[in-house]
Amino acid sequence: MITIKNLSKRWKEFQLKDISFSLDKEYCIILGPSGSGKSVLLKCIAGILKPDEGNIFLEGEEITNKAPEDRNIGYVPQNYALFPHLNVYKNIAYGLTIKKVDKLKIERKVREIAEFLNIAHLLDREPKSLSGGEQQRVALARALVLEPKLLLLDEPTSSLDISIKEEIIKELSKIEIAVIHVTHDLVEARSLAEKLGIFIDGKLLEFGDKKILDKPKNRKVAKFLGFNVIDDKIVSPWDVKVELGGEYKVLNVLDYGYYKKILVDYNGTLLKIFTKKNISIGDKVNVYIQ
Amino acid sequence: MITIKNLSKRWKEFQLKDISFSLDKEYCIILGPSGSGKSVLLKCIAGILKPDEGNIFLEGEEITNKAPEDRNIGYVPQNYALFPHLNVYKNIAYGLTIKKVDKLKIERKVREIAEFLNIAHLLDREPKSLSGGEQQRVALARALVLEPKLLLLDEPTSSLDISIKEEIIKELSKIEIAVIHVTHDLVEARSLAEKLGIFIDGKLLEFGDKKILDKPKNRKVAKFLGFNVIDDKIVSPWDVKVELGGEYKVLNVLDYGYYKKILVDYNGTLLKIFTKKNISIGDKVNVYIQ
Amino acid sequence: MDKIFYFILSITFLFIFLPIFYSLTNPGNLSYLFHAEVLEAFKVTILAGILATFISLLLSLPSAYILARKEFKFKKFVEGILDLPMAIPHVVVGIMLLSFIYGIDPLKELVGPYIVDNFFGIVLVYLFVGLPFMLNSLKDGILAVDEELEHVSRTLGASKVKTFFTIILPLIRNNIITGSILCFARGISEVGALLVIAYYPKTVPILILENFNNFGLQASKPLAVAMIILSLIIFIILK
Amino acid sequence: MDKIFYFILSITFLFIFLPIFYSLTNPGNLSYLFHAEVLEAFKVTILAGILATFISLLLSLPSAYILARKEFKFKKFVEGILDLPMAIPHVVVGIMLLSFIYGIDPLKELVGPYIVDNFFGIVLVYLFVGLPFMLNSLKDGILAVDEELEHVSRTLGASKVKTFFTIILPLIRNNIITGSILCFARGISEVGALLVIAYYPKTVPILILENFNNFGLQASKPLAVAMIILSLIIFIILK
Repeated sequence: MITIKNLSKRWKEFQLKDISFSLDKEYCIILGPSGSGKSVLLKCIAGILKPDEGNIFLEGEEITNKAPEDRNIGYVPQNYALFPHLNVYKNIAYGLTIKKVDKLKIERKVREIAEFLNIAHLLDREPKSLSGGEQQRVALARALVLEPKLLLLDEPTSSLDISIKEEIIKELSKIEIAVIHVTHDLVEARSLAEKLGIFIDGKLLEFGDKKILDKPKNRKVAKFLGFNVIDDKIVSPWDVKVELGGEYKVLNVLDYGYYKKILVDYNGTLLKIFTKKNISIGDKVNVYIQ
Repeated sequence: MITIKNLSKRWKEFQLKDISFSLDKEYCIILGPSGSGKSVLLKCIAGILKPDEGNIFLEGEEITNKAPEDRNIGYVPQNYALFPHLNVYKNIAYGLTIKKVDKLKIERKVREIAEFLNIAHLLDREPKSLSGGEQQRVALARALVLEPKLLLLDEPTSSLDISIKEEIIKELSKIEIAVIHVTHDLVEARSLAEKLGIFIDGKLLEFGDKKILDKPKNRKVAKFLGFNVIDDKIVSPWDVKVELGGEYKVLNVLDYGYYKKILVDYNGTLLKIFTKKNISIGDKVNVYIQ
Repeated sequence: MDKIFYFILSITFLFIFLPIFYSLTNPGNLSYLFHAEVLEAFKVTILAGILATFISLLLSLPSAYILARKEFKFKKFVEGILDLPMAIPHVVVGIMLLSFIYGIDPLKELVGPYIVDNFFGIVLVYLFVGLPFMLNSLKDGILAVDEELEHVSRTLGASKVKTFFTIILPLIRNNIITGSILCFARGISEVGALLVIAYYPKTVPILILENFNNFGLQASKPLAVAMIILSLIIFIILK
Repeated sequence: MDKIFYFILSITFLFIFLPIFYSLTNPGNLSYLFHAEVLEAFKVTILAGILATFISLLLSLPSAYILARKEFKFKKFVEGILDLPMAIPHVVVGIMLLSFIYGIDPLKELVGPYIVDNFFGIVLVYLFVGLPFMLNSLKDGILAVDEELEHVSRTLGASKVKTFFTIILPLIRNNIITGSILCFARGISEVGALLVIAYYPKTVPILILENFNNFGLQASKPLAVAMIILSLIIFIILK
């Protein structure tokens, strides 16, 4: 179990403000806009940055000031950070070698984790010859082989193509230890979250289960999730009905194939509506907010 | 009107193979996977690269070997390429200044185009102080102010956040000259295309109106667009019905909020299905292909 | 670990800093700096430096553009040769230039009289040793200019030449300044090659050496301090 | 435009290439290279170069790590000072080091006897002028190593020291080689500072200068060519 208490940190242009939450052996997604400093949270938990204030407990023990090498927390940064001078096998074995584990045992464990993540065929390759998705799996394997108490993932799919991204999400869903995974990707959040936190401007505005995504209470969160905020009410774009003919002007239409996202000038506010109707830019429409 | 005839070009690791198409005053989207060399096509049309074979005609006149400065074709590269030593006004005015247009006329034209693209308030700013979306508008203005016969856009929204992307799509939909816009983004294609070409591995596999997106005939194109190809038939993921209980295993579930994308092991092929049902990884299902 | 590393950094720093600091605070008799021979040496050094830097700039601008933008056979070889003057020992540069000019008859008749113990000999040496610094600085600058800027400029109606002057030149302004300073500084500190080619007219480093040989350490100090200060000024501009 | 630019590049290339090429093809009497004094000069030059490079590496590894990874007050100033030896004229370096050592009494007694006309005086000069090249090369190397690699290594159980040796050192291997070569090459080409501090034991550039002064151009050619070839070898390894 990991518990974060009143964590604050300023680092470069980012900051964390009074973050508190607690987590069992769950898959926790921290969702927030890109560039909002979610990585700083992970770096504090990993021990790479020292918090300005607050405490971190791992399985009951305070680890706030422990060196990263004494925490047994897995960390996978956004760029994977594979060691370029070591092949895939040696990358995965790195932590075990440092711990002077017996060679045969290293070999067995590396093969096991490589098979679990479908990279057994890559063990002799150099990191730079791997695709983004393969690199991500190797970085995961390198962290998981040490059986960490907690795994930290920093935007693990942000630089991957959509189909590779889906495969990585599949691999991640197999992990059974506690995970904190920061991302700005809603699909990732919906697909993986057992616990979910929403992080905006350095604050953890909501924390709980993933229903938050469908029924946000906080207005900042609602806006970030793409909801309309009209007369202080939070309205999903699916809950606005639209009809051709009326007084409101359609400013923009994005065609997502199965449905369209239309943006309507509703008495000066921009109203987002999802619809399957055939509406074009410049049309006049009527809207019904439910 | 622009006509491309049997254009071929090898450049770096990319190549164009025998591309032919013709375009009126239309908005044409060339859609293809990222990194497939679509930019090479634009560079040939702009005159930056010389084709190995083939001809290019603009309004009846052959321009294949003309210098870029004599073509009057607007070009907006992927990174916008604003001149960093000139402010926004001077960036937009650059082409007119080169042509030694009268100062007052330059001033009038720059203000006109800046208002058209909602960047009139940015004219005194330096390019590096602008956001990505603002830079994109300035780059558009700089090209459009010369009233080119054709505008070339290279992945104009690929590095923008989703909401800025939607705004840029809105601006682009206002352009009324001939446009060739290359992208790998399906929403962009659906939202803007009057004509549409599909570009895979250096070849233009389909060219026509945007119905191609819903009814692809070529199997490579279908795969790129996310369709299933089963027993040589092209099937939309919406046209596969799924039910809990059955013999096929669910390998992955991506939760897009309004619907789920599920991947099913269907006799060894990976079947993509869109559904609103609540299905999880590992479930066994039955599928009905329509 | 950090403490030991900081300690070694301090030693390294003091090793460089203390001699410089000591020299600056013990400059000897500074009034010597106003002797006619000193002023003359400074004039020769600086004029030769400026002339060599100017020629170097004229040669390097087009050369750097080609090296940065074009591919051609043996490009690596050409770039290697152009870097060589940085690697050849200073005295050897002198011997090399001298034996080349005096070894080829038409060259000997044409430029020979203007080299040995001549102002233009100094310029020649400065140019030879300073050119790679200018060239590399400009090349780095042009490489850092996104080629798409040139492409866009062309599609906006500017010719190649126009694009070079309106886009490239303003964008590599800092590299031109850096390159000029490096080229100038490398030139005026040269002594080995000048001992071979042009002892006269005396440059400042030659005069320092002469004073040291004839009158000892104390006599050469004020000039050395003046040169350190000149280097410092150049250096501060550069940073 | 391209044609004119290519033409100027050719001139620039020939200006550097022809003297080098001419010297290499007209080396004079090469048997002189096997005289005892020549072999002795090469021995002194190379040994002093290796020793200075080695000390420079030991000082630079920790210093470069701190400069690349840590922020501290006056860091810019420290970096500026550490670059200075590249900007100070060669003769002035000699005057400066000499007046520093002889100006401070305990230093004079301690190291004074080992400096003037002494092998260790040569090493001192080589170290002073070569250090910035080593330091900058290593600093560039460490800066190019993504800091996240160190972070990950720590979370995988490696201490700071362990991470330095298992991640940083192997990744900057090429920079260590480049830095060593640059430092060595800068050292062995020095002549100005040696004329002040240590004329004896004679290094190769000093011997070339002596031969030129006593016996003229022809006598100094073979040694000059040998040094060019040595520089070329160093240079080719470097590329």
